[in-house]
Amino acid sequence: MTTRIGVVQFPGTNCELDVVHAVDQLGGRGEILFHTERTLAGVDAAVVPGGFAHGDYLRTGAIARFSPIMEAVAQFAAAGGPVVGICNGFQVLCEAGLLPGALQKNAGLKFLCQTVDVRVETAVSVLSGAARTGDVLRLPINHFEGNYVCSPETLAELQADNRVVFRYVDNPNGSLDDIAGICNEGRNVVGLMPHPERASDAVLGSADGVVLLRSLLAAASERSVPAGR
Amino acid sequence: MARYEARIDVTHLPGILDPQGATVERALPALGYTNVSRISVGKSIHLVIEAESEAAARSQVDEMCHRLLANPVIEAFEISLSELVP
Amino acid sequence: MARYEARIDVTHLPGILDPQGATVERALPALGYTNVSRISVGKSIHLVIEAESEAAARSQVDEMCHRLLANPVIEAFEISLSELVP
Amino acid sequence: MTPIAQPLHRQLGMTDEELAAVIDELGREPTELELAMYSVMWSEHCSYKSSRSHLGRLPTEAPWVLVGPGEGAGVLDVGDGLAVAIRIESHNHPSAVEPYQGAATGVGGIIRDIFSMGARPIALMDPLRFGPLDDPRTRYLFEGVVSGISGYGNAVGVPTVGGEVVFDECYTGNPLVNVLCLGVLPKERLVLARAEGVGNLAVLLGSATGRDGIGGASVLASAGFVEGSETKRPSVQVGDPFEEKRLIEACLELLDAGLAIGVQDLGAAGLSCAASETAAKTGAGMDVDAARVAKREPGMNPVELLTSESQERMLAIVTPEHLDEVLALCERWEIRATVAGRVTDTGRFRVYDGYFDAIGVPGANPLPPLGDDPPEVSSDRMPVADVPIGSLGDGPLYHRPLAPPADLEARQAADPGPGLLKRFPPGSDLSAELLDLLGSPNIADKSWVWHQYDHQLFLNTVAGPGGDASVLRLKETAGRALALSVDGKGRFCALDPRVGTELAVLEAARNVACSGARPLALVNCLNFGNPEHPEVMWQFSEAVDGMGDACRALGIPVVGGNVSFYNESHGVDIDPTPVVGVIGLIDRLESPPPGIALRAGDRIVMLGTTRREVGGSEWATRHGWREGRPPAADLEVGRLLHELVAGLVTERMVGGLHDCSDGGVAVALAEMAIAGDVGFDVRIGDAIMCFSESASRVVLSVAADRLNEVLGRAGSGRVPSVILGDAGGTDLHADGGFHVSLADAEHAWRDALPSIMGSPHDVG
Ligand SMILES: Nc1ncnc2c1ncn2[C@@H]1O[C@H](COP(=O)(O)OP(=O)(O)O)[C@@H](O)[C@H]1O
Ligand SMILES: [Mg+2]
Repeated sequence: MTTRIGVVQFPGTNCELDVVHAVDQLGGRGEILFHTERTLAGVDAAVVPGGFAHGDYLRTGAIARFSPIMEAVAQFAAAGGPVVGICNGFQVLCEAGLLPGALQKNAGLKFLCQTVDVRVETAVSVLSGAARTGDVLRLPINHFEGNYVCSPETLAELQADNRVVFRYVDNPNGSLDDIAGICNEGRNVVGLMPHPERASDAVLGSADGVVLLRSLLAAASERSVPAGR
Repeated sequence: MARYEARIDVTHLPGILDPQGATVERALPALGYTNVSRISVGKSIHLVIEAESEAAARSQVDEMCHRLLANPVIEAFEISLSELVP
Repeated sequence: MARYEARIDVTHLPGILDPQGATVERALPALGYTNVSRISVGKSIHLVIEAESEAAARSQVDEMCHRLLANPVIEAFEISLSELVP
Repeated sequence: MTPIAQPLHRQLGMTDEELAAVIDELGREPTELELAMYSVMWSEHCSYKSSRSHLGRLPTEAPWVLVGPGEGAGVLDVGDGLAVAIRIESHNHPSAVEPYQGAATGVGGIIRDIFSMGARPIALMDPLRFGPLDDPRTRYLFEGVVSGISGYGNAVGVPTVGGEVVFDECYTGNPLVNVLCLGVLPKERLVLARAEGVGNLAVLLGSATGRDGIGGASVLASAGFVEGSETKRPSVQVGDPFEEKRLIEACLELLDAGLAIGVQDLGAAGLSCAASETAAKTGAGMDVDAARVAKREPGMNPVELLTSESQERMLAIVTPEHLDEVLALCERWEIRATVAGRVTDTGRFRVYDGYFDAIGVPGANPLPPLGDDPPEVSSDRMPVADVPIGSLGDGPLYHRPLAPPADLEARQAADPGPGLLKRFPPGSDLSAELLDLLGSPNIADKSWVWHQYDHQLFLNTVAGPGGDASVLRLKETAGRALALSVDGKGRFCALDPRVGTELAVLEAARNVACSGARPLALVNCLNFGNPEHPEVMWQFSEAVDGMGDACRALGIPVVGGNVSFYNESHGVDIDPTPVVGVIGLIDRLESPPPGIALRAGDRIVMLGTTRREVGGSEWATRHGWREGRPPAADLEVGRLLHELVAGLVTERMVGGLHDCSDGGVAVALAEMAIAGDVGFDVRIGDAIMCFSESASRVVLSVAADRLNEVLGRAGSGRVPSVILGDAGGTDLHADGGFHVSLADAEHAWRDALPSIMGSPHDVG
């Protein structure tokens, strides 16, 4: 029984087919969920992929988070379902309040498309369960707004609860505390700026994203939250 | 029903760094401006709203800012209203 | 030397497309706001400038807008100044 | 002081003769709208009136060519039921007025050409030309153009996988922004924009129509260009990549579902061009109702609505039965869709204002914008324009006079070789020369540019920017892949446009061969000066012949092109700058091509012959020499080299390879060393031999145990080869030439652009 990964598509989203392709390659089944849908059609996990939902106008994710599908995603997340936001998807999850903080313009005020080293800071999350803490992965980033910010209180919480899932080895965008990805308290909602699906095949230069996608597929097939720390 | 023009000035919350402002500030001396400081770059949103009263208009715009037009996590906003006389 | 706080409201020149404004406007009805129109999204820049006089401050800010802060080809800007009393 | 008012046709850039031809065509004085339409459709930009008589000399055919020049894009059969569409276009003048939006709308325009053929756009490339970067205005233009391509291309969701940047004083007042787009489609979905079937509807899709670029094509592309001139500013168009992204999805779905007979993009001359062209191709007729066009601003009249160049608009030809489905599909994608035209059998293009609703044409009719008063609707309206449908499309044809520049022979005779040799006699230390070349913006690392571009979307990019050709796998096929390279050789063309163009074709084809591909086709963007100058038309004619000869010799058909004239500022023409894009096919891609990296322990071999050719070279130019002859372009030698190299790569006989171009073999070696993070020890010869830009050379990194096999293959392939030395250590050492550390070389090459562009820039 193949694991079904729902991939949300807003107008302006552009990485949805890449995520579907990468998931399918790993034996799962990617399914597009259009933003006007009100249910997740029974998928085992939801991915909010990269792109420019609603053109990133006003603020990244600002308009997308009001789409009907996002209510379904929020309920799914509240019930412990695995939810991952990649790049623009991370921005949407922050705007939707499923993850704390926000992402603003890169410190260099330039769009950045390059492959960077990302350290796995905890293996306890739906996107890092199959990885080892301390692993350094070569992952592509592709964003203008990847500069994570949050209040000092929020940062303290994230650090105390070990909810910073990924850090840049060499901070490319000014992100607070080198943060590349975080998770919620339940550790079933993860957002990150790097693109695991773009590192899912050696012929593209790196396959380091595979371990993350496998983690998601595993978490999805259990449809349960990893316990403890 | 009256029509009001609203100007919303969206700025960064104190303590939240402002990459655009910082970059402009860095650039100015090279252009010969050494007497300028505390630059911040935010958004300015203009819109026209129909409402019973200025108070009604203001409270709706305020709600729109909280929900959509600004992000309270990183941004502050200031609303100024003026009635449009047809 | 006096110090002035400047607010620069950067908007689109009339007739120049404003995709952000148009997109926000399209999104509002879904959020239950049907009484809002003519939305435009521009930039708002705040800065502090030292100058001999308000006139001097204004003319420098105006020059800065032309050179750096705004794009006169597609943007209009409006400057408001207020003296900072220490 | 204000100039005396010109007659309308001249204000619109039309000559008295052209007006006479219009009157002759119509048998009466044209209406204002008709005059506006003819002026744009007959402009150089739309009608190719100066170039058409030459372009016929290009070879355009091959068994795998499905669509050649003349349509929205060229289309090629790449096997496994898949086809690719490819096209390149210039957006030079708009980018000089407003770099960000000029470049952004250039990207948007070329993408529409591709998906109007039914192809999904999957890649962009951006050959760019600017003046020297020490000028603040140039830095502003460079930064703005790159941001515009990044801002639009990334957001619309089409990766930019490669390009070119050249800095030369001749482009200071007139930068060049060319953009190439590639799309893929199932062979059977290939559609050509055709308005067939009387009663079928022309549905206008996308943005509301504003006053953008009214007459923009004629104003910006066909009139001599004066930097920063106020009068052009109202013509600046703003791009909306989000609208375009939704248009791509909606149009491809329309075609997939068989709901549209064809889709046509609105470009120069806007609705009048799109609507008349689609119908002219079938000899049918077309009625358009201006009142049905969604307006962005109050008070727009039919002239503005029919000639506006507002971006992100398409025209779909649909049958009345399908209309409701079409409107529903567009609503799903939040795309505005209104029936603005109707196919007739009149053979005429007629424009009305407030007619369709009266005669009962179905479809949505958008509300007029605030403060507008819609025209009175009536069935006995007279058309505001009524012209033979073909006449807009077939503009005048000019055979402009040709003459080589008076100083050409003198310039060619002045070979910089002897002078440079005097300065750098054999045995002089060339280390500083090498570092200077590596730091030259023309040669230095371009990652400052392409790190701003999404070059990975769609998971196709096997080799992105940074090497010779870019390589894209075709996931839909059994392991096939495409190789792409864009190249232009303006400096060589200035000295000999025919040879310079041959060298550009050779280099693009050579880059493609370095990835193991065989060339399929070529597209070109011909950037030239003022065609009313006989020297420019001579350069143009020579360039066309050079391209034709090179393409015939290499067996590459030309499947599309674009001509950009009037690239001049203050009366001075740019150097002739034909830019070519060559696309090649790799039948079976098991693993990524070797790339340009040198491998420690390998032997270094050069294929081809180095001659003492420094005329027009980067090295000579840096020393102030712009004279001499370009390197010889032996097309047969090139063909043999490309076949050999492609074979060596597909059979995985080399560890790394790089073509020799700007800066000669010394720079090629340095780039390979930096990429491989290893030094080398070689023997090249004197300064001339190090920096000569002789054509048709490739440097190979070969494992010692493969050396004899490779040399043997070269011999039997009738390609000269020479062993230059060995890869290893941490120094770049050429016997009796240069000796620099890998670190210094890398620093010079990597930091050049970032250190110049580091901080944001002044409009100047
Ligand atoms: N404007 C640009 N956009 C994207 N990539 C670029 C651009 N300019 C240069 N590049 C990339 O940098 C690399 C070097 O460019 P170039 O020196 O022109 O290569 P070559 O000499 O092999 O033609 C190429 O891979 C090219 O794709
Ligand atoms: Mg080149």
